[in-house]
Amino acid sequence: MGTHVIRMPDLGEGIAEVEVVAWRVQPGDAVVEDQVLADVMTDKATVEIPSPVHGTVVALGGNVGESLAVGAELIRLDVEGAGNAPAAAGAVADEPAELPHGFVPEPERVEEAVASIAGAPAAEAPAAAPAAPPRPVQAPALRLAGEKPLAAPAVRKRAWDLGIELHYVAGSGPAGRITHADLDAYVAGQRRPPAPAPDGRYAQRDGEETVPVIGLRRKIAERMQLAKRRIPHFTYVEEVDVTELEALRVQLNARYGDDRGKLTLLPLLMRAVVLAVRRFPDINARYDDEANVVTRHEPVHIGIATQTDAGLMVPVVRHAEARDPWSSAAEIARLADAARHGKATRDELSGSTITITSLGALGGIVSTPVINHPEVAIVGVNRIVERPVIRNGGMVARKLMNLSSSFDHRVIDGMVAAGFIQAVRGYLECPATLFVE
Amino acid sequence: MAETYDSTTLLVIGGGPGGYVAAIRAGQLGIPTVLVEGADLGGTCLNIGCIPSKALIHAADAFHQAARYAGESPLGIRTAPPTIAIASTVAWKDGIVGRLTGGVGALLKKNGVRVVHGWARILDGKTVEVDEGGAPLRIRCEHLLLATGSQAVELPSLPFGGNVVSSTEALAPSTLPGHLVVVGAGYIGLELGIAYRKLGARVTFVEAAGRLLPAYDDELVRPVATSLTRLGIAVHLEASVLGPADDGRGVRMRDGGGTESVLAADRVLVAVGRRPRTEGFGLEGLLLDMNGRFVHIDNQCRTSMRNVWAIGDLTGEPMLAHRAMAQGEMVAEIIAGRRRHFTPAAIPAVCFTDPEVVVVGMTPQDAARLGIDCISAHFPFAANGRAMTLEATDGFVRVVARRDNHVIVGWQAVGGAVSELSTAFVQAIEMGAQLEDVAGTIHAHPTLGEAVQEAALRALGHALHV
Amino acid sequence: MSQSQPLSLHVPEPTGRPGCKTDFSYLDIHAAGTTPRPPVDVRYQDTAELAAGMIRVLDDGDDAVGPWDPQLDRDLLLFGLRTMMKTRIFDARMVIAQRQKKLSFYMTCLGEEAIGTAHALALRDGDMCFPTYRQQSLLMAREYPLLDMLCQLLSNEHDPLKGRQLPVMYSVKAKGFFTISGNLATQIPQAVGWAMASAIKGDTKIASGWIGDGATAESDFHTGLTFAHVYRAPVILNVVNNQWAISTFQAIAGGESVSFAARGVGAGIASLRVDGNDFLAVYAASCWAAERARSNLGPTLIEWVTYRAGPHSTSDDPSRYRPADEWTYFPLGDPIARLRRHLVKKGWWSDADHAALQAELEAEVLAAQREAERHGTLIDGHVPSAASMFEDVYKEMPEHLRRQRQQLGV
Amino acid sequence: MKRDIDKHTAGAETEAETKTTPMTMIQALRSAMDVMLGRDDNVVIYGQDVGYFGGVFRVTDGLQAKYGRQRVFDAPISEGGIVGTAVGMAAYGLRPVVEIQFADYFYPATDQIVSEAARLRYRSAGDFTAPLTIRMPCGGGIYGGQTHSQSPEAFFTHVCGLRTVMPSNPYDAKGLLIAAIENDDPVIFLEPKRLYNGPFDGHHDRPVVSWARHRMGDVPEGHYTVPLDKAAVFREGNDVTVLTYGTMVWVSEAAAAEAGIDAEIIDLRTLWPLDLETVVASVNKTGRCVVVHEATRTSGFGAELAALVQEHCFYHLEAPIERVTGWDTPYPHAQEWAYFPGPDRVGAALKRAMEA
Repeated sequence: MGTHVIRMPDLGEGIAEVEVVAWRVQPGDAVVEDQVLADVMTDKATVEIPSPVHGTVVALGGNVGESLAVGAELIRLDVEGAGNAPAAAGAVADEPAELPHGFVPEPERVEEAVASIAGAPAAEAPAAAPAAPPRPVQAPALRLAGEKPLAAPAVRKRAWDLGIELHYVAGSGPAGRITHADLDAYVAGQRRPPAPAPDGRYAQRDGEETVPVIGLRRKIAERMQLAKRRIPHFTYVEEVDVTELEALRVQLNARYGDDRGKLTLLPLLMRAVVLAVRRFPDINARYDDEANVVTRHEPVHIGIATQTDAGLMVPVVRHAEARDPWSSAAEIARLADAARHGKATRDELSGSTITITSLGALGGIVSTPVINHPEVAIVGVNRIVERPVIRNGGMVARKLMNLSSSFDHRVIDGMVAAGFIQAVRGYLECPATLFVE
Repeated sequence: MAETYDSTTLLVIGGGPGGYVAAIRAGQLGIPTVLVEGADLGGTCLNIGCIPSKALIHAADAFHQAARYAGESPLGIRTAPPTIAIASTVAWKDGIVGRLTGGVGALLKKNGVRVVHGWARILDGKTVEVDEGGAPLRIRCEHLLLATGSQAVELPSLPFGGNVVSSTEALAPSTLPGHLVVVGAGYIGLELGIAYRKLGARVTFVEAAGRLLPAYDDELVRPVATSLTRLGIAVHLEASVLGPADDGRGVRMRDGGGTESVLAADRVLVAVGRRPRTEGFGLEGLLLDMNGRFVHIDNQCRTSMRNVWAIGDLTGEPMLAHRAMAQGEMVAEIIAGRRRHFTPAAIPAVCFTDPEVVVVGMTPQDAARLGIDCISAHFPFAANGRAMTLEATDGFVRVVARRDNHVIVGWQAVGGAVSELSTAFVQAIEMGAQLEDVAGTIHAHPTLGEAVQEAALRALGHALHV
Repeated sequence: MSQSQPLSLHVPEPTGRPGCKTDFSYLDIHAAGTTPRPPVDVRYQDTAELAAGMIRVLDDGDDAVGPWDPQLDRDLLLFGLRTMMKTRIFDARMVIAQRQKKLSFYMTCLGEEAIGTAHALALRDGDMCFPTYRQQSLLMAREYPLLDMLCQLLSNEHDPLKGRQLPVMYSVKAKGFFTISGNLATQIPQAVGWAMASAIKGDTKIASGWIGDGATAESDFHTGLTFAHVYRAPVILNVVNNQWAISTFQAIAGGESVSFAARGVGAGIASLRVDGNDFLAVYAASCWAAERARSNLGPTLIEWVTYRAGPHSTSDDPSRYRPADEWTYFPLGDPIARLRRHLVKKGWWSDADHAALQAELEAEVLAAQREAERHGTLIDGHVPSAASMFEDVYKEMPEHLRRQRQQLGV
Repeated sequence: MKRDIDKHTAGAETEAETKTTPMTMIQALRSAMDVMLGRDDNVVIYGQDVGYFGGVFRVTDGLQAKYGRQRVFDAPISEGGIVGTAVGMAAYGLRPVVEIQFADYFYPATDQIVSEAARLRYRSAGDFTAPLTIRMPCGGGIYGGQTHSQSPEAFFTHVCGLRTVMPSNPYDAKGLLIAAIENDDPVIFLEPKRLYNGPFDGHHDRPVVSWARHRMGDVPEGHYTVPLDKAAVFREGNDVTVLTYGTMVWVSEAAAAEAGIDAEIIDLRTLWPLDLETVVASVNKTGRCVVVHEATRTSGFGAELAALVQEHCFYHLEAPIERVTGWDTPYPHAQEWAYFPGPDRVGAALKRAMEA
């Protein structure tokens, strides 16, 4: 009796990890050559893994939904004859074995595993008898540019009828030959369409609705395009511990909430930004790239990205430097309401020197905000999440929030941007400083 | 006499294989079609080419076999020396041709194609005038398809006429010549020369190139060369014809060394190639982009002029009937609105010499020239049982496949009756088969086809029968 | 005239308008035979009176009188009459064909037939005429086949101009008939240039340029006069003053109180003013001018006074701007009728002869039309192939035109 | 960057006697007319001041004395008349070579050029033809002001039936003029007056180098032709293709040198019908294209060139097609050098083409 280890195949295109989608067998099952053992998936394609040999399943390499590195052990089988693994390390318990210390998947071993699964990175490949010497078949590289795609006349005719250019269809057949199944897959857009469910939940829909891009939507599109085309963005993400800040905020609302209005995090962040730009004046600036002039502004007019029914608008809190958090909060509320009801005036919607954008509860963990041209920086606020953190050797639950901020690399160097964000982080993590400076 | 006028959607000039197939397919697709043919439906192929030559070759073989049985046949058969009435052989051949051309006419009629018999003259890209003998008929069309085929090349120094004939006349001999000189040892010259030899004539070849069948490689030609020697056919290589002999019975020739001599001959067959028929019907008036002497086309058979198409020998090599037919069918489908392209993986070429030669796809030399790393393997018919039972052990089957993924890129074969193997060869290439596919297919025993499987096994390194 | 009267713009107005009978006294007609015939080498100044007067041979009694009488023989006069009638019958037939949509367009020369006919007879073979679109009588006089004219009018497959020109825009180098241009007066400097070329080469051929009264306002007309005078070009410049340029009365072209012929004198060119409807006068004056040119004495300007009896073209209705019956009381009458009466008076012609000739010519024109239509008409699509559209743009067809024809697909 | 003369004459039908002499463009043009007046007695030359005086630029100097007043003579100041009579002469069978003193004065002759000369063969289906040549000194750079500096080639390239030619050096000037006179189609022969005496690279502050001392000044004395419809690769290069003609050939050469860009300069010589094959081959090679002409920008001939390059070389283009032209203003006098597209503006365009 020998052991035959089937490793996670290299599915091409430099994919490092592959997720196990479904096991078709359980330990102890007897399997026959070519029988499909598992479904694995990359973001490109779902691939069935057939058994190259007859044998009985000894161990599965991981559980469903787990990602395994290419070359990692997928399945271990007991087989007649020598098998392809070194002397089995005793009865292998089914707990996930750490890779034996120093075990490096030598290239030819990977080669062998891969060689055993001839053909391109998709389904049933002709299996080779285990005894056969490794056939001189290299891993099926995707066809070279300019090389004619291999396809039978019937497939070619059907492709023409479907208006498909065969060059773009991955062929699963031998030597990359394109089969009817490949065409179906291509037509279905890479995913195998699930079997049509009897009830209506999965009924295929074919309607489409054309929406003209006009008015505010057109304006937003143009500004976004202008910003993306003209400004070489770079985004800097930093994690901020807002536990203290949140605690302070709650206390302030408890004490002054009734007469001065409730505070959200935003006014505090604005204060932090106001303070931080004093040490990094380049940030609170506008860059006219045609006249090649950067204008640093003393006043800090902060644009607040606000979602309205018509789309994204950016009302501006003018002279944030001259406002305490409550005044900022009130102004934000006023502007947001005006914007949402389309009553915000042109002045209220322009003149910002820096912008803050936040998706509130949907903050996500990281974002890459687009700078509000012609400004040079934008601070994005991600959601707050409570997570275990190591503090002085102990594990503590802390409220953590990411700041994803983009900068115009033409005028803001990485160090300056980082310095600015660290300053903001400093203020937020020590909220008292917001009121001292 | 003022012209009568007519109009149609598709007008096809030329009723040969390309033209009539295009017309039939167009008819099937409901496209109003007119086909103009100046001579006989079926064109060169049916009337003075493929079909009649194969018939003559078959008759010559039969006669040759009988003659061998009159001699020392190993089969132990003894007959009296046979005689042949060439006139009735030609009549038999004409019968076949008649049935086929009749068949084409019926197919065209069935599919609603209007056939106009007469010589077409192109007035412009959408108007053709046909002289049916009576008032000229002027037909306007939306799509003009040029399928005028090719004609035999005439040597300026040895014009056709008298006892200097082209393949057309050679296929309808009233008498057999005592000594036939064939100028040109290409596939047409060799097919007919061997046939005439088997019919009893003395045959001598004069070929300008350094060997027979210059288009094919040495390995394939060698068995043919030995066969000629065995049949007692004389061959002058690197020799050229200067003109008719002074007494008008033979030709003046200059051999490789430059010495001139006279070759007496009762009849001289000039078969030095064919050229596209581009004159005599106003084609030059369209000012089309040309490709040398051929009409330039793209991979949908479009010429440079909008809605003017060209197919078959008129458009270039290989000048083969089955290429023209495939192109004709495709053009009809494109005109019907379908998306089609003429991108075959390979087009088989068969030479009905004795032994026969088949070439499909790349030869080893082609692969080397294109820089494709290939494996190539032979399987000799000498090791094939069936070949032995057919007294045809000369020749071999050769396969050429890519070394990296074993995809077969070429098949060649020379040997008795190998022409029929062309089907297996071209299907394998068209389907993108690998050596393993052919090796893994059970071929019937005992057949010549087994050599195909064995050639594939040999390429994989484990042939069984050699 | 007191200084204080306000200024006003004088815009010439014809005396006759629809519903208001024309007073033709402005024509200043002189009695036949009263105008002296100077020698051809007369100085241009001495033609001033001729340019203001009017040379006439046929008097009101239809007799040929005065020094300008060319004393023509019967054959030539009959040929003249025949040609004028043939032109008029052809014109009438073509107007009908146009109404039947066989032609897209036509222009008659009703009432002016004598000028082209007699002038052509006075010229020699090889002399080159540079006509406008109302001198088809030149072609009739030189017996250009009706079939060729008709095929041009029908733009069919036998149209010598391959369907490229508007009907009536003939071009017949062999008959000394320069290709007609739609642009007005361009042919006048061209005629002078042709004459200069003939002079440069020591040839004996002369040129004859034609222009209507209206087109004399074009700068090309005055340029032609200058170049003709400067180089003493062997050319005859004919101004056919038929009173109307579409709806513009000849006064608007500058004919009020001064004759067009007078312009010639002003440019240093011998000039004559002649009764255009008098076959004999036209012939005589044309001979005079041709002889002067061929004697290296330089150009002559002749104003042929006549009347455009028909509309400008098949797209015009003159009753909108002039009295419909104006021709009936035009003082110079109908050129065909006057010659006919003169021939009858001389005993060379009779009413029966006239009727027979009318019938014969109508049959000839009808037969020619039938034969031409067999080669197709504009509407039945048997027009020259669009492929010929790309030829003759340059002598050799350049590559970009070959490619464009491929794109057209014809 | 020496462009040897032989390669240059490739494609030129040369019956030239071997003897060449240094000539300015003026002398070369005169020599062309002298040769043709001698060879073909149908050739006549006339125009304002071209007879006894020999032309305001001395181009026809001495021809009347040699061939008499029947062949070379002055004409009244009437461009319409000059061209109109020339059409008549051509219809007779002569080969008139007329001069319009300054290209700026061609407008009164437009009707005779466009409606008559250009259309004669077509409208008469070959019955009448107009084998005439109209010479017009054109272009600026000589403080000529509004009406002595214009480059009106775009008017003519828009008219089918006309051939439009503009030489950039004495050798081409003579060869092209002889070809134009011998050609049976009407030819508009534009002569960049700033190049009459020597090449001009746009640096107006530098002294003029006479053609006599320039490699392109050697001109064969006898009869030879440079083919119409054939562009010349004035300077081979790989980085960017410059499509230009006339004076701008020399400005482009200087601009490329100063910008240090290996530009391939195509001297079109015949503007229409255009030698598209040479243009496409070059742009496909370099993948970048700059079009340069003195004439005003909008609807200039450069627009046609850019359209053709876009149609035929789109998938080879790596940068937008640049056009360097005169501004859309009448040709100024004192601001000559602000208007004239000099080496700086051409150099800037070359750089933009390289950087996109």
